[in-house]
Amino acid sequence: MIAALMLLPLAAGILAFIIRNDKARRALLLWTAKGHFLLTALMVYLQAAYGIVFDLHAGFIPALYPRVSGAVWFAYDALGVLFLGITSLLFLGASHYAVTYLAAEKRDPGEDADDGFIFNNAPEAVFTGCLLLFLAAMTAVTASRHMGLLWASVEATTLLSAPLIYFHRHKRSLEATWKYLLICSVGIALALMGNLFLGAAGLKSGAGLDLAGLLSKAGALDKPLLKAAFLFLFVGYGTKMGLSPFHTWLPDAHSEAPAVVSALLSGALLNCAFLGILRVNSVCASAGLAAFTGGILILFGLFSILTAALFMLGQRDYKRLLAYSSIEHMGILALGIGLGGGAVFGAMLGALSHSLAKAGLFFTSGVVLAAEKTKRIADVRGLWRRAPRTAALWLAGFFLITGTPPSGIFLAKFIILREAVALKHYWLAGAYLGLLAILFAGMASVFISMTFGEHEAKPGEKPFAEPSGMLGPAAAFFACVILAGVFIPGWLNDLLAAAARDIGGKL
Amino acid sequence: MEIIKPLLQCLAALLLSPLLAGVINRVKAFFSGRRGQPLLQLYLELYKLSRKTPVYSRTTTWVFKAGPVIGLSALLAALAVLPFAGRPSFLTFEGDFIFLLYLLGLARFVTVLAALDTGSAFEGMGASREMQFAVFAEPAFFLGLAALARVTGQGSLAGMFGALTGESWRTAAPVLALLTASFFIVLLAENSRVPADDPNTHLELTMIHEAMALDHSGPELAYILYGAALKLWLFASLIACMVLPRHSGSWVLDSALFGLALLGMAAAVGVVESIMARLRLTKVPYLLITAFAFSSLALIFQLGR
Amino acid sequence: MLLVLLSIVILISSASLALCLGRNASRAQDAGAYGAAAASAAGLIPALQVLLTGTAETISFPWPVPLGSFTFTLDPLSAFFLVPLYILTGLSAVYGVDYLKNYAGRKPLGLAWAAFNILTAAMVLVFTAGNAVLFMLGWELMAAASFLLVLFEHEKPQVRRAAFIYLTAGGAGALMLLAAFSLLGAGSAALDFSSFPSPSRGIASAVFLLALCGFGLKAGFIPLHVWLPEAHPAAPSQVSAVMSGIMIKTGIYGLIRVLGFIKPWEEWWGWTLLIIGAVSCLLGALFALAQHELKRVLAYSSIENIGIILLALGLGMAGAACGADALAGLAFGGALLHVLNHALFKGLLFMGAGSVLHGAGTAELEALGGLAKRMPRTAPLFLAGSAAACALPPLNGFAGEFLVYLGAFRSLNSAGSTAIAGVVSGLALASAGALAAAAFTRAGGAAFLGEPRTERAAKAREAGPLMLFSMRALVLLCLLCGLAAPLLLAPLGRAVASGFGLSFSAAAAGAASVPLLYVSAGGLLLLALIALAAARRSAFLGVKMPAAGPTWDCGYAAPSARMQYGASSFSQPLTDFFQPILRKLGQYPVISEYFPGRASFSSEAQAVFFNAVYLPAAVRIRNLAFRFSWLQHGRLQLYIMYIVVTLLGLLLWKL
Amino acid sequence: MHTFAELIIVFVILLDLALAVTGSLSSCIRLVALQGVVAGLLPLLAGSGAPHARAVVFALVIVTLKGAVFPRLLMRARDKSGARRDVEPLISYPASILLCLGAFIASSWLGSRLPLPQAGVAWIVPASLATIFTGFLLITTRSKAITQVLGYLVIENGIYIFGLALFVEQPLMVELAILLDVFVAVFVMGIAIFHISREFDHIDTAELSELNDWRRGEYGK
Repeated sequence: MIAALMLLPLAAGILAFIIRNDKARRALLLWTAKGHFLLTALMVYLQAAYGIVFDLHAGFIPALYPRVSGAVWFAYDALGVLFLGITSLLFLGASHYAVTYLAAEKRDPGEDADDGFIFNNAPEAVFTGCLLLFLAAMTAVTASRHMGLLWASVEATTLLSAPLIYFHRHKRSLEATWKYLLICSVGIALALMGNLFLGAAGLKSGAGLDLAGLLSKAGALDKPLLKAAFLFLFVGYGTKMGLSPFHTWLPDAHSEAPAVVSALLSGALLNCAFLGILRVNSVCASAGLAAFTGGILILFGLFSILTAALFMLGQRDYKRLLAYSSIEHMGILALGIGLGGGAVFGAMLGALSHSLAKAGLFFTSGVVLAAEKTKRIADVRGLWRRAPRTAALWLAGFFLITGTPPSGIFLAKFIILREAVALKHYWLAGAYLGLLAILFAGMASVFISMTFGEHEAKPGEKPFAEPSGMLGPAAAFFACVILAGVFIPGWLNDLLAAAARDIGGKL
Repeated sequence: MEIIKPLLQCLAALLLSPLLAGVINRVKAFFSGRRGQPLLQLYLELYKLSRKTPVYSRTTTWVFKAGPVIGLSALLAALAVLPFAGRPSFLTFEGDFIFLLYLLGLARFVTVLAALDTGSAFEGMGASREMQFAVFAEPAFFLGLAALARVTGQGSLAGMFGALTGESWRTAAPVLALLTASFFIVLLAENSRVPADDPNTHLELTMIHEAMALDHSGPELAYILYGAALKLWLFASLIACMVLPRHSGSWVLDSALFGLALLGMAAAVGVVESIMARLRLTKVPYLLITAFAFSSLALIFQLGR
Repeated sequence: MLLVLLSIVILISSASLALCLGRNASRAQDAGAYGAAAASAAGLIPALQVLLTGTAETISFPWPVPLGSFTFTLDPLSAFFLVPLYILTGLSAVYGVDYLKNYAGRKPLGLAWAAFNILTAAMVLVFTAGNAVLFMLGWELMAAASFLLVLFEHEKPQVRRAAFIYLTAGGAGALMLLAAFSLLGAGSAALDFSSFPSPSRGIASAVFLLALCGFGLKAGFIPLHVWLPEAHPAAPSQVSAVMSGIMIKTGIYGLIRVLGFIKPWEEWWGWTLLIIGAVSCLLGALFALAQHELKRVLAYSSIENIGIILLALGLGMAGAACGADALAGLAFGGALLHVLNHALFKGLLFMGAGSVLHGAGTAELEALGGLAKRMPRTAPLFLAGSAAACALPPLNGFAGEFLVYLGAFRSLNSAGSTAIAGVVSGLALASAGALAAAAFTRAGGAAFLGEPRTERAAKAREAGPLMLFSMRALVLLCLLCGLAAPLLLAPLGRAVASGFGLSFSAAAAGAASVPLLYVSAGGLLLLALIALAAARRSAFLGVKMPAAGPTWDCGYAAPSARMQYGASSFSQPLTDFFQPILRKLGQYPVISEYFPGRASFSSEAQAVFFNAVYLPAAVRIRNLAFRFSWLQHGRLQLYIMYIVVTLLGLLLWKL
Repeated sequence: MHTFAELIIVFVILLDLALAVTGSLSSCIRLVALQGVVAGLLPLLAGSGAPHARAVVFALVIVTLKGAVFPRLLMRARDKSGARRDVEPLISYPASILLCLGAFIASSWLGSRLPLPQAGVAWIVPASLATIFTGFLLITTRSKAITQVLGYLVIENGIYIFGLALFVEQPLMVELAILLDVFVAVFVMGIAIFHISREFDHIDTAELSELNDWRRGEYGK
């Protein structure tokens, strides 16, 4: 089952490089996404209903190296399933969006609003292929039960997403790609160092690097080395996750990539990196270092929110604005994990809701970009007139992402706040609320000014036909977020709770 | 008999209130060495006006006509609350002076609206000033009543004045004196008397109450003049109740004394009008603030005791 | 109780219907308005029933959301807020049908109606929610729906600005409420109101302050009022009526609810409320006096009235802390009664202002005048509403304030600080009343009386029949509530008992019933006297035909509309006196020649608090953010340095 | 054998210092290559007894890559880009040296806090950390894209020292991981540099700062 999950996008990705026909390739993308989602759903169902646990021993790989016997390489616990579900769902939406988007780009690559040159887009085959391989890599991240494999998969996601960011092939996207590549590679190198420290911490007890071994022998791990391992892994994966001050690549990459890629980066990739931190965090928690890791997570979580607040005020580019909002939410998630207890559940709910809401917003931003041909906030006025449905979604997305109920994000923020208060971290709660207020104000002014008012027609502007294929996924995601705010079905609640338990939280 | 008494008191007020204006005019005439109008001049004027055919401006609407009617009614209703010689009238209840205060407010409200309905610069000016002074007069009046309530421990006007005895003057003389002064200033201002206003001129620099009635004629003007007389009666009787705390127990005697005191009040107003010059308009608020200061001082004294 | 839920269902379904029918304006209007009216009718029954019987009802369903449960509570306090809610929204909806006709085709009326009905449903939810998550759901839905309504005329930049301020204020307030509920429910598993444990003293004070600010941002007392005078004028008038009449009262309701969770009260809480209330009612009335736009006048008057309510609450709490139950009960009763009364007369006034806007196309006082002739049916209704707003007997505004006065005078005979509280509140009430009277005579006079100042005012047309119907109904209710105030005492007592405590209502009932009875008698007497005086006047006039002429202008025979006193000149003596507070901006002509040529004069009331406090603060925060913006300067080397330095720092610090 | 390994470690540290002061781009490339080769030999010498055959093969692969293939690729990239031949440091060389020394001190302190369970070879942790920080130094204080790749390779060397010295017997995934990492460094970044030089005519990263949020001069009003 797990093999199928990973091999399906892998094979499809390779196939995508070969297929010549655009339509066939798009269909391949769409059907792979659907197949992946179905498989995921089936697995969740089997796991939830019948308790069947799928795992993948590395038995079929020739025993080239001696290794710890019985180590499971890939398997799904609740946490992995949750993140797999998010990724798969997101990819399903993204594939629908991408098909419409690619067709539109093929017809008219469009020109850059600021510099006025025609985009020289990358070949569609490369884009689609990388997209599918990216999915495969993310699936591997969620499935990894081995820190080394996890690391390798995260590295693979970096490599595979770089060409996606570079889709438009112009100066700015190149700059963004370069920064993304270098900063994330540095991060990933640090994470590798962290893995080595982790291995060193377990050398004496023979814990190895697979999670089961680490967790079972957590008590015997070498504490100073474990701490060092955590710090390195935290900084390393934190870079990829976009925690401040390691977030610097994020606004650039998100603003320059096509909207669908931004959505996947923000909604899925950041979560994958987050998963890395969660894994090592749970090892540390089992080793009795919960206070140590919690403090760091809280500190950087709050700092990320602060950074986002500072940069969202007076932001000039709406895609960058969304990127900073992602930083904010990553900060909130880190805060939730750091607080522990009930807040972990909130963080899990937050991760789910944020991914959907942010992906929906990025999808919508893609349509806004198509309608207005600019990413500058000041140049978009009266979207309501030009593209009413887009504007409605844009506004809805704003309310959802800022945590206006009914929204899963609202519940997440509230639960985390409640835990902070219950733990008597009053200053923390106060700072958290103050920053949220600033963020709210910053976003509100942007969304109001973009959505409302009179639309000023630019010279040579044609009426804009809103593409349903691009708006549909956004609407569906928003609906899911709203639903998560008013009705959390039993199975989802159980899944979130189980995921929270995997990290060490309790309800 | 006990039911008749308030009726008689009100009747007295209704009949005697125009007399006060006559007394004031006679005192002023005496001071300036003139013979002056007859004492009953206002009665005559009221009679004359009630028989006149009014002239209405084409600008005006029903508001203009309703003003005097409602204004007079409010003052009449106020009589039902007003104690007479420290004795209750028809309506005596805890907080009745608030009701009284707001009835006066109603009268002012409709008068001002009626004035504005004419669209005249002069009447607008008068209305504007009326509202301005009210903003200062009302708190002063209110604080004074609060101090009085604190002195007497009573919640209604009749209760307060009924509880006010010579003993109170002995124990709380400064407070009561301050209050009397404050009320007297409010009386002068509210009844368009010198030094706040000059009822005899229509010069625009002084115009307050008089200006508001410039366009009214016939029965409406009669209503307004009669209302003004009632208002003077009202304030004067409050002060009279305060300075005349001794209750003999005999209703007739008390009432007679009270009537004399009212005439004395009118005479005092006349004296003030004769010996003082009108203040510059911009200074009038300060006069009222003085009243406010008196009232607050009284209250602070009383709260500190 | 079920009917209340039914009303929510009706509202939501009619909202979706209106949204779906959006293309057909008149059908969308019908769907929205009839839905709202039907919901009002359905909801009023249980609300009145609870008020009359005094029994609280609770319904609870599980809600698969963490910390949440569908717990609805309908106790007399909720019912006391629900009654004006249903009355006002129902009448506003009827009013809106005529009012919005002008906009058909130009504006998405389906959306407007959907937002209106959602707003109503959300307010019902707020008043009945028995669970913090449910409460916040209603609270934020209310904010979002009203935000959309404020943006009804979003083409105007000032409207967008107003909406931004409103949204931000709402967002900040909601965050504070979340904090307050977190503190309250820190020890309990669920966040049902009934399960909140009794907090420690320090926590209780923190909850009080958070709730004060959080709810205050909605209620709009000074200095948290900045959104109110911007947002209320921006919304369509029937929405302004609902926002001003009911929506800001959700803040009061919430505050009362939270106060119920954190007993016993500290005395300084009462004092805080008292002082904020006094400042709000004084400054609110003063600012109202300086405004140039009718709806802004009304908005500031709402601040004044919220101040009165808060003042009464504060007086009551200060009294309760000293054990003066009767005083506290009177003040609490006054506060609640004023909630009801304000909803009625302010709804009426906003509808009146809407009719002016509808008929003359503008609500700028200096552009109006003489509307009593052009809109003869609206004028008396508006002026009656003004009289009620000035708390003049026999209308309803007086009854509530009278109770507060009674409480204030009760306190005079107690010792020490309570007496001072009474004096302060009475004084604030009296002064604010005088200022409000000035503001309303000015507004009513400038708009309706005298000669029209502009062409538009001269061509104003009367409001539609449905608009008039709603306003008449409200006037009738104002008069009824004024005259029949003693009958309201029993339900009021139940509301006080459920909101504050049984001891207060019991103590106050005796103290209030007799005076209120007398007040009603006085009101009736007044009406009788008016009738008598009017009859007497007719008798005087007899068969004489009054003559008509120009206005007597002391001999000037050709008065023109430009010469009459305008709104600015009317208030000029007072606004000049209070210039240090009002800080009006203006240009005055300086006459330096013997024969001066053209001169111009202008004055502008500025939003003092916003310009003096909030704007500089916002600019400062933004500048601070910009100051740090070099951190994201685009240079890769430094980006990587952040990582290294942080890593090194962490290693050195944590190992 | 351990003495020999320790000598190599000292040599690696000396190479770090040399990197910090070298101004010529080609010398830099050579020094990095040399460091890679030396570090690559380390696992063969650090283990006890005869090295595993697999380890020998791996070491040879690494040595070939780092010693021969990468330098050649990087030299070609340097020639193609037509950039100036020095590294264009953003800070002076003495400052670089000082920072490098500071990194050593911090690393040795950290090393003392992190005792390895198998204290076979001394100074492994400090040397590897120091090398990592030197790599960072190259990335953050040199202006060219190519030096940033070099810096990345140096970081890689540092990790390699730590990893392979530690896991001689149980390499687990480490070798594959390092290969992957190196692959990133050279091939992907190489492609990126190729694109950069095509778009920007040269590979000075100062050009690559168009994407920013700096509101220069917009505050204080």
